[in-house]
This record gives sequence, structure tokens and C-alpha cells, in this order.
Amino acid sequence: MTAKNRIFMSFTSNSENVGIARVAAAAFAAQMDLTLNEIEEIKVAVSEAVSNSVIHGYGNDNKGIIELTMMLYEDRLEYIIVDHGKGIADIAQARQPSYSSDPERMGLGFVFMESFMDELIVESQVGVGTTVKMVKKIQTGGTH
Amino acid sequence: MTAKNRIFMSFTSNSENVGIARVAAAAFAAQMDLTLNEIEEIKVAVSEAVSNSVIHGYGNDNKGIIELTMMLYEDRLEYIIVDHGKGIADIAQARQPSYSSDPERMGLGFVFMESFMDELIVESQVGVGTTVKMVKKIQTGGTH
Amino acid sequence: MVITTAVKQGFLIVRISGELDMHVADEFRRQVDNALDATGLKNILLSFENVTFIDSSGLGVILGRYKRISASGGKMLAACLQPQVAKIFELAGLLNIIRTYDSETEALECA
Amino acid sequence: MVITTAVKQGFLIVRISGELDMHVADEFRRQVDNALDATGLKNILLSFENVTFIDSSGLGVILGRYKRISASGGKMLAACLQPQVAKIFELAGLLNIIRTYDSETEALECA
Ligand SMILES: Nc1ncnc2c1ncn2[C@@H]1O[C@H](COP(=O)(O)OP(=O)(O)O)[C@@H](O)[C@H]1O
Ligand SMILES: Nc1ncnc2c1ncn2[C@@H]1O[C@H](COP(=O)(O)OP(=O)(O)O)[C@@H](O)[C@H]1O
Repeated sequence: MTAKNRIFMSFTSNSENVGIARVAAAAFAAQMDLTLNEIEEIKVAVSEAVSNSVIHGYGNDNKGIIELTMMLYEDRLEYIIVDHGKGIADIAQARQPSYSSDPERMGLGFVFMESFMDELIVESQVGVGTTVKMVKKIQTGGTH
Repeated sequence: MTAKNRIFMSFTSNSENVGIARVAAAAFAAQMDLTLNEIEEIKVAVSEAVSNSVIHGYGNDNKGIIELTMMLYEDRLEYIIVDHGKGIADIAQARQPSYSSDPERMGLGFVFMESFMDELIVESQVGVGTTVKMVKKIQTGGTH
Repeated sequence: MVITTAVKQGFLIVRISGELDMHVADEFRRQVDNALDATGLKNILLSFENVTFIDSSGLGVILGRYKRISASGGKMLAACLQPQVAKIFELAGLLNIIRTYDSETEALECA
Repeated sequence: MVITTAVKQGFLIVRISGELDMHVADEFRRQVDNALDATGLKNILLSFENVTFIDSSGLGVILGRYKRISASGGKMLAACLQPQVAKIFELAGLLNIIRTYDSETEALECA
């Protein structure tokens, strides 16, 4: 199945860019007949994934590169967030609710991504980076 | 002078993406203390440049690739729109107010880009593509 | 973009909301031309109250409708232009050919 | 994000507007901690009326302030949560520790 639309973004790991990525993700979703609620959910999920790349992937150093690919298919939206940072040693542990490697954080990022999207795939290699792929299914097939 | 922030986007020449590029451009600008009016001006300018790539560069074929690079410097925002389409034979003529190669269009795209931005540089080669670089100067140096 | 149409005092009232750019220009043209055909009217009042964005592609399709109706002696009025929309109209020189009003009521009264 | 603070009935009222994410979390922490230090208060009422977005980073900094004040017996209330903000609070289990109200007035009356 070929994508009906595709946008690729690449940006430095500045915290300012979390909000910009979120806005772009929402605008991409708004092509489809989604509810405002569904668009809010996508914003939170993308915000969590990009924040994780900034905070955990690059340790809040703003010199890393984060890639966000957004794909629209007949029946779903896909958001793929890639960083070339620290990586995750134990993905199963990382995905557990309330688990965080940072005592100041809540460990809810992956929980929110999972709750708000229909599919969440995490791939990671220590020292190489992390890829998070999230899918939101679309009920109607119609574009605006 | 190195950029304080940089976002690169690449997308297919679907007309849907004109609006998404505009929203991303506005969100990028909103990092700085600009007026709503200045942000509106940036939206129009980016919309004109991306629309031109879709319409003239790729003749409304949605299989072309358009690149939008957004850079933030201490004193200015830069938006660079690149297509690999038809190109412009006579740039001076193209930039003239009311000139359009399409009788249905107004020939005001470059006029709006010039009016709403502080600098406009157009480079093009027939059969290779077109690059439009626009600069918006920033009064205060402060980020939000 | 969403368009609704109505008829008042010999005017086709076209109420537009959303963003008026190249992506929606064809749909705008189609809907307005259909409404002109269906009603047989030659005057248009465009209401821009809920238009949040317009660029030269949006203007182009408006000018196209202007040309169509003025060929048969019709006139085009515009109401409720937001500041940024008004600025675009002005820069394009459209204020010389399309009179603008603060409200639909005012436009119809002065027409 | 913009924060303003006020004092009423022994509560530090923190009114937040905009988006509460990792980009603004440090600034939020700094401003609320400064206001707690300056006033010596131990109770907080957060007003979310103008919060348009929150994610787990935003929640984290709120929970941090909760921990600080509850250590000295203070309590935290929240008013005017927009639906999407309320959903995030609920999912995170914060509704068990932070009571929410429809308005600032109601929160202070019930407190
Ligand atoms: N992009 C990433 N790079 C490296 N580690 C990550 C990344 N994303 C998540 N992690 C790890 O997974 C853990 C859990 O993530 P998450 O559920 O989002 O909670 P939190 O961000 O609050 O720690 C993080 O604490 C971190 O150790
Ligand atoms: N990206 C582009 N690729 C090819 N030709 C272009 C491009 N941008 C502009 N042009 C040419 O320049 C002309 C003037 O552009 P513009 O001022 O935007 O007016 P309009 O889009 O209404 O034609 C166009 O009609 C077209 O011939």
C-alpha cells in the first residue's frame, strides 16, 4: 500500500522543537476527518516521543538530530520518531508504566503513547539510537 | 553566525501540504517575540512560495518533492523553499507584479513574498528547479 | 474551508470559513459557480467573517468569480474582512473593484 | 506559557496559560517555587482554564510541586481543567491526590 501523503521533518534537539513537531503532527492529522479529541491524542503521543529523544536520547543536549516522518495511508496515520542518541538497553522495562531512568520524571511517556495511539513499536540499540513508530487508525477514508 | 535553531521539512507536492507547511512556518516563527501580524505575513509568504512549487514547479503533479528549511538566527528568520521542478527561464520577468505564465492566476505571489518579508532571493535553472529564500528580520533578540 | 450560500435582495450570499488557498480554490470555484447557475443571480456578497487565511490563490478564484458576474453587469461586495484579509485585498488592488463593508447587513443596505 | 500568581484564603493561586510541556517545565518549577518561598504558603490552587496542552513532562513538574507542599502538610487543588487536560490527569492517576473543581471559587469554597 503506498502512502497518500508523506512529510519528513528533521530538527535539532532543542526543547522549542517539541512544540513545533506537535503542531506539525496535528496539522498533518487535520487532513483527515478526525475528531478534535483524536488530534489532541496525537499531539500528546508525538510530544512524548520527541521529548524522550531530547531528554533521554540526547540528555538535553540541543545538538542532536531528531527525525519525524508522518505518513498518511487509506486507513491510518503513521508517525515515526527517530533519534541517534543513547538508545534503550531494556525496552520491555522502559515501556512499563511508571518506569523512568530519571527520578524526577513520571515514567508515563510510553503509557500515553500506547493509550492514545492504536499501535506502538519501539526499536532501539544502545549507542545507536531509538525509533518509535506510532499508528492511529482512521475510521472514514475521506480527506477534507 | 551559526543558527540558533533549524528545522528541515521535505514533502510531496500535494496541495494539502501547502497548509501544513504554513502552519509549521508559523510555529517556527512563534518561538520569537513576533506580533501576530508578522506571523500572518510569514504564513502568506511561505504559502505563496510552496504553492508556486506545486503549481508552476511541478504543474500540479503531486509526485514532486518540496523542501522547506527554516533557520533562526539572532536577528532574523530564514525560510528556504526548494523544488526540483520546471524552473524559471526569466526570473526578472517572473518577479514583475501581475506577471503570470498562467492566465487564470494573478501574478501576485512574488509581490506578496516581497511585501511581507524583508529579503527575497530567487534562484532557478530551467529543468533543474527553483530555490526561494526569504528573510524576516527580528527586532528583539529574545526567545519565548 | 466550508462554504454556505443563501439568497437575499438579489444577492447570492457566500459565507466562507477556514483557509482560502490553492488547496481549496477549485472547490470554491465549483460551489460558487454552481450556486450562480442554480439561482440565476448576477450579484455576489462574500462574507469573510470566518476566513482565517487568504493568499494570492484565494484572491485569484475570487477575482475569477468577479470577472464572470461583471461580464453580465453584476456586482461583487465583501463583508467582515479580518485585518489580515483586508490587507491582502488592499495590496492586490481589489478594494478598487470590490466594495467592502463591516457587516452583511450594512453591505445589503448600501448596495 | 505564562504564569501569574495570587494569594487567597491561604492558597497560592497559580494561573497558567498556554502549553505545559518539557520546554516550559523548568520555568514553571522556578516560578512556583519562588512564589512558595516568597509567600511561605503551603497550599496551592492551580487554575488550568487557559491551558491548551499538557503532557507527562507538564504533569511531572506539577507532581514535583505536590510532593514539595505535601511534605509539609499542604494540599493541592486544581480548577477549570479542559477535557483533554482532565483526561491526562485521570490517566496518570492524579485525580486521586489532587481534587479538581469547575472554578476557582468552587475550589476555595470546598477547600
Ligand atoms: N528516545 C529515547 N532514548 C533513550 N532512552 C529512552 C528514550 N525514550 C525512552 N527512554 C527510556 O525509557 C524510559 C521510560 O520512558 P517514558 O515512559 O517516556 O518515561 P519518562 O520519560 O518519564 O522517563 C525513560 O526513562 C528512558 O530511560
Ligand atoms: N517554483 C516555480 N517554478 C517554476 N516557475 C515558477 C515558480 N515560481 C514562480 N514561477 C513563475 O513565476 C511566475 C510568477 O509567479 P507569481 O508572482 O507567484 O505569480 P502566479 O503564481 O500568480 O503566477 C509564475 O507564473 C511562474 O511562471
